[in-house]
Amino acid sequence: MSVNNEFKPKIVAFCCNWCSYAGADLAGSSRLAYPADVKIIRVPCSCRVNPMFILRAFEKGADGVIICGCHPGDCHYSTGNYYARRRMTLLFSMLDYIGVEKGRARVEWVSAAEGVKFADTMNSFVSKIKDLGENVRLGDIRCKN
Amino acid sequence: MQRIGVFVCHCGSNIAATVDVKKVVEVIRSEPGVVHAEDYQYMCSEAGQERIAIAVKEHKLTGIVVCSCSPRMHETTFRKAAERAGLNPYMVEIANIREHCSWIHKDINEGTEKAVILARAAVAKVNLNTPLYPGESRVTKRALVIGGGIAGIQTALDIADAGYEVDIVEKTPSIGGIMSQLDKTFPTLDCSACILTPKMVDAAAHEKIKLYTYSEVEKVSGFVGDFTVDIRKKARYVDADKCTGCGLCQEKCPSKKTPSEFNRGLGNRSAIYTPFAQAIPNVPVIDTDACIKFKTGKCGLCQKVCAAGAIDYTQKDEIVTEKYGAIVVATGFDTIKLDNYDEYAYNQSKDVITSLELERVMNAAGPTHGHLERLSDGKAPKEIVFIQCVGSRCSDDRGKPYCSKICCMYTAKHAMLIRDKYPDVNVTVFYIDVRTPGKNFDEFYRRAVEQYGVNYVKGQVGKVIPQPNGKLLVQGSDLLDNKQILKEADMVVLATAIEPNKDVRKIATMLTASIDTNNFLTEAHAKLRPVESPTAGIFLSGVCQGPKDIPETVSQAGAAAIKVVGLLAKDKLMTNPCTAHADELLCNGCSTCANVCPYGAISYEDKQVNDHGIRETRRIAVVNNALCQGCGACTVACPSGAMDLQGFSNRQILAEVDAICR
Amino acid sequence: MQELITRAKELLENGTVARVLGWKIGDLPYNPEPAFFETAESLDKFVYNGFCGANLSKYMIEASKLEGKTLVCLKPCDTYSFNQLLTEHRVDRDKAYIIGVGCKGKLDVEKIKKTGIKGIVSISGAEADSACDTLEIDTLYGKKSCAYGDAMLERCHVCKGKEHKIYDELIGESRDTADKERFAEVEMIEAMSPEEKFAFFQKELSKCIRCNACRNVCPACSCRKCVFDSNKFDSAQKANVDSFEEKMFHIIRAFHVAGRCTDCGECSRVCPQGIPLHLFNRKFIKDIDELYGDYTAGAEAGSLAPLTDFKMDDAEPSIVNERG
Amino acid sequence: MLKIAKKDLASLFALIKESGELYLPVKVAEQTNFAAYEDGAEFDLDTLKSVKSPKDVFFPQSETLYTCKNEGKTIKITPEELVDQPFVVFGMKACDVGGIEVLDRVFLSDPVDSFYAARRAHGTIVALACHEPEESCFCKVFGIDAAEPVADVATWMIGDELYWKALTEKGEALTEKVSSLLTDADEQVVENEKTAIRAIIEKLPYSDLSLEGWNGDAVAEKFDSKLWNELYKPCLACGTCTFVCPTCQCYDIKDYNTGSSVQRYRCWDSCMYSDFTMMAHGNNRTSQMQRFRQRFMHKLVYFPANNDGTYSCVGCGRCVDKCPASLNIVKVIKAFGEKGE
Repeated sequence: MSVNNEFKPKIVAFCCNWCSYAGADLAGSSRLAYPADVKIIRVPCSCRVNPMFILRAFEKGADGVIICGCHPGDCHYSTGNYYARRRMTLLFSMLDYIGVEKGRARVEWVSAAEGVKFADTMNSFVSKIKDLGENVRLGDIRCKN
Repeated sequence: MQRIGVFVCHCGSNIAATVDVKKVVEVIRSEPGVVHAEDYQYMCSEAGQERIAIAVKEHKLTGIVVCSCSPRMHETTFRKAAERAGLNPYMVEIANIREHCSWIHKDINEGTEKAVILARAAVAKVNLNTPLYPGESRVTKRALVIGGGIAGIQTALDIADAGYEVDIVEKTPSIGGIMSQLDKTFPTLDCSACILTPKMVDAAAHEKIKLYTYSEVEKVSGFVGDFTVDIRKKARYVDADKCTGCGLCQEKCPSKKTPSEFNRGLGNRSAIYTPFAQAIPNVPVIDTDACIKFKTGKCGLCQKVCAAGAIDYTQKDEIVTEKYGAIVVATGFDTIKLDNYDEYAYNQSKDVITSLELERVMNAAGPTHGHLERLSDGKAPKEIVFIQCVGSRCSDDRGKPYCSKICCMYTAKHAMLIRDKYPDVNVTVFYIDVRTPGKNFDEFYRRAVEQYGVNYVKGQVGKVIPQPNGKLLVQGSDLLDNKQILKEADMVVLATAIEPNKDVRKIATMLTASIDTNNFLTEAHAKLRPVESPTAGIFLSGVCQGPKDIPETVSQAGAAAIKVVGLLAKDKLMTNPCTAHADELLCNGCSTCANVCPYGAISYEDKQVNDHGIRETRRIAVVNNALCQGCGACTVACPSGAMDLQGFSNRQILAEVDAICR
Repeated sequence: MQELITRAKELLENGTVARVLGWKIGDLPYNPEPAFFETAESLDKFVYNGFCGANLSKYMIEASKLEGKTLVCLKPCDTYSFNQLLTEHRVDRDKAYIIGVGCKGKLDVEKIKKTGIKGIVSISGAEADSACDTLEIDTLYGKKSCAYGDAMLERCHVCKGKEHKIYDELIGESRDTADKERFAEVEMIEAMSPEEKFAFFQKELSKCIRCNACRNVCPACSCRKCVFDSNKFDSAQKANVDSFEEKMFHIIRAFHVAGRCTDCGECSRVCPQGIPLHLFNRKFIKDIDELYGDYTAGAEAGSLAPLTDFKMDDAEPSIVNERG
Repeated sequence: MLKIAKKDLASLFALIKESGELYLPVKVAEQTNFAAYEDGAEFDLDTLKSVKSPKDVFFPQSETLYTCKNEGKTIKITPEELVDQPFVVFGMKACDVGGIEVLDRVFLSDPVDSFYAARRAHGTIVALACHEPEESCFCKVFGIDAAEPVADVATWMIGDELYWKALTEKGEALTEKVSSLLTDADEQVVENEKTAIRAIIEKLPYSDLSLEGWNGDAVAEKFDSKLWNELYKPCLACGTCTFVCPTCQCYDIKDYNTGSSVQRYRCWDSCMYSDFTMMAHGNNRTSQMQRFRQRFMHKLVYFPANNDGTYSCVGCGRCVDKCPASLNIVKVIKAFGEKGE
């Protein structure tokens, strides 16, 4: 595979403002590289992430969606990530059930101190999505051109 | 349509080295809504901020995107700059092209491409931004403390000393709580009453503190800064203003067969009583269940003997309504019931007692006047067995899953005191672990073992069997020597697990404060906000939040007080404008959002709506902006999309998603 | 049925209720319609038989706004829906007089037709009082018959039980109809490869015409305005332009009713294209039971739905990748 | 009269497909609907009624009208191309053909809908007589003869053979193309079949349905009738009836943002929906009763008033079969008949 044809996945990362977004900032200030395919959207809490947002990202051509929040027990709002965890577990289970490849969407808990974990997580997620290849099962064909 | 200005920061070479800022400016110009774009060395500098101000004027900007470092760094800076230029500060969005881009990507093409996309997402969001305004709410400069134990007393004293009015509501006839029942305190062995009583007196005498004893919180409404609380003052049948506290009524009262709550049922009290000698206020109450006058209409002896004429059988419960700015929960704890632990023979033998009962036995004012004796026959025990973790650290549902935290230390205290006073008494302690993480704690425990020769056995007791000769056969195991132990004891003391006061669930519901599965009140953040409830304006003091000993309780009480003082010191509360709000035409009134709100910020109102010509009354969610912290949990719980979050609205986030996936 | 009519007349006449919500006899042997009866005479057209599959609980949302009580006939499974609506403050208990009606399994004319029976003129054996195991069917093309069980709706084969969870009084006999494993179909799909799963749902959903019958009949979909009809998420959809839209609609719909769906099966009953829509909802029910403990929406009014609750040690979302 | 053995139909379809798209009833996941025929697809001529009417061959459920694209600060608009290749629809029933005639009145009258017109111009309809009509059918009420469909080609499935008769020039041309597969047939067999079909139709429960009183003149009486207040009540406000209906023609126009462009498309709409004909000020019909009334007033009163007495219903009975609440146009007509309104 030549460099030019290399699959450049589109990846949306929803990061909670208090932990993961700060973790991403720390990854940046520590100069810990991860692929530019990852684009971060700041949300107040992982519990703000609506399944509609995730499906919308896939609809519009995202190849992978990752939601990052505070570790369970550490939520800035005390309980938000617990709700997020249930919601995302069910949503991912449904995606699996209708035949979407396992691993296209992921949840990771990254604290503000875990710059290394943030970069590692993004590296591993991007590599997973590259293995899975382009998202063809959950996109809207009209957005492909 | 917005008129958006985009400002791309070089951050010296921090950004410019791996992002072609000129290219970003050029590309972003053709985005919908963008009317101006420029780059500058340091946007956050005074000169940079000035450029924003100039552009706002020149290009009549309605929205601003700054492509720079993390919003966690300078969002406030740029919001203030926008505000100075006449824009609403919430019309600013930051594209984080430093931490999330230039610093992690080496290739300038890659970096530039990503910076453009991040900028585009920010522009897409600003296109949907609306001006937001923080709300204001007033603060009633008065605090309520629920619970008059050491936690509540200390909190109240600290608040009062800071100059604020504070009321204590205590449901029993006297303040003092469990600490007043203790004999000595670890690890210094000073007398509990000696250190507590002065504090009780201070509280009663403090001009800023008002005591509502024999009273309960009946109803709470309102929110942080502005709570309205109904307090039920239960009828004492004794006029507190007239009563001199002489105690004659108690002496003369013919009904003296009621188990004393203060002595844990180990002794009796009269129908008209003060719980203990140092009770504050020193005003008795009549227990109508025990009082002959109330039961039969005859007697009235207390009234006859009261020279002050303070006895009033016609007194009624009274409801007092007060306003508060902050509420502190200090409802404390109790020991668990031992009905699930038949193996320890607690209900079969009077000589099996709880540690708290032992406190009363050891106390000079207690049922045995401080003499260590068997409650069955009054004989002096020679062999005492302590059993640890009775109902604590329990893996099934008979007991509690948590460690009660204080038992190891008070057992060491009991063992030491007994060995000190009665050197001929053997003391054996069965334990799972001995936990002594506190200042001078481990030293204390080692003294018990080394200096006082207390026999610690690592292992659990399977059964306590009362013997025909009055002794108690203790069957235990010694895990270290791996052997079964059979011991004949004269007394067995159970380190019974503690649990939150049973009223806490009712109180938490009134306060919309959350509680965990063990009925402990939940703190706003386990590490960073341990004395605050997630519900704004509600603070936690003492064991209602989790097991703790006296020094810990007192320090937490002080911490809660300073949080209250910090709140009461403000004249007005500015509320975060990034809060949730419900579209009343879409709301189903289903309560799903309220179920996930950690702050109790959502209530329901029956509102008259006009839905495109259909006029009807509907149950609609209303968000209290003073309470909402803007997490957004409700927005996802809401199926119809009625609930949305200002500043992070559904459409704004979707616009960012669309811009990124383009 | 006569007992039911007599009682309804009595309650109407003594003023206990202002109207009766039940079923009106159809103009074909199998199409009774949900109907409100306000007079004793109108009850002559009341019918309750095997074809009265419609779950009337959702009609109580509007009926709760009316003056006076509405007598509503609820089958055992309908009572779960009513409880759920009660939990969500969408119906008013004080406005309902619930007669729990017996159920011997409800019939699906589509299933009868699938056996090749056409031109149906009359059907016997579907009466509420009948204990027949076979339906005798007169058609334009001769006499036919069909086993009762073969004509039953899918949901009745996996019935949650014939106990009414909320009622004021009970009338009529029930018959146990559960003879299939409730989660068998879901398990069958779970066992498929991703490609097979994808193909299965692609094929089923390709039939979807976005008529919204599944949504509009669903007692859990009681939103005043659905997100798919509003611009709140830029999500208004009417068409099936791309296969993604059906997936989006059905996934989100299932998600929105997750933990609230009582598995009443109305969605599958009404789908004009015969899409087994219950497979979405039942998957969530199975997941919730497995991950968060058994929960039956509507079994008890006022219970906390699993998605508005949590435990500290809940499974992580990655469990999805670890399972099968 | 020509014919072809049933077993040779696959060859017939293959041959037709050589010169253009072929739409016919195809069974997917146990449901039969009209779809473009592809090799290996399971065509189904035995099921009397497709779930959806075949109107979407001419009037698709959704179709793009044009695409807008940003080019710098200007917008480029590219209209969607019209159908310009011939195609064949096989297996439409007499009622379905009647439905197309209703749509013609709407889309081919001024202003002509160019998308629809292009499809009509290029489509050849091969209709199939209804071998065994069913109890929900009432086409007879609208003067349609299920035994003898009127289209470009009429066909009858009798035993193991399909009888074929071209009725129009388009039909002749198609017949010419597939003549190699057709053989001469006995007209009498078809006549017997027609007689048999008509005999069944006489016995159908709805065949005596009376349309008396339903005409374009009765607007006010019908509109104001109190019956509507009762009739609509079970209605769930779903769009099933409209989406399976061969004559419903309402559509909505919407935009879809693909990220790189905006596609303006139209898609079927349903007058049963609360946001149907939503306008800036809100909605002109605010209650489900009004929406329900609109649907039937349109089909039975307004449409005939504007179209020489032609009803916008062809009696296919799909709504009878599919309404989740067992409501349908027949119950509406009967209710008015019973009350004499």
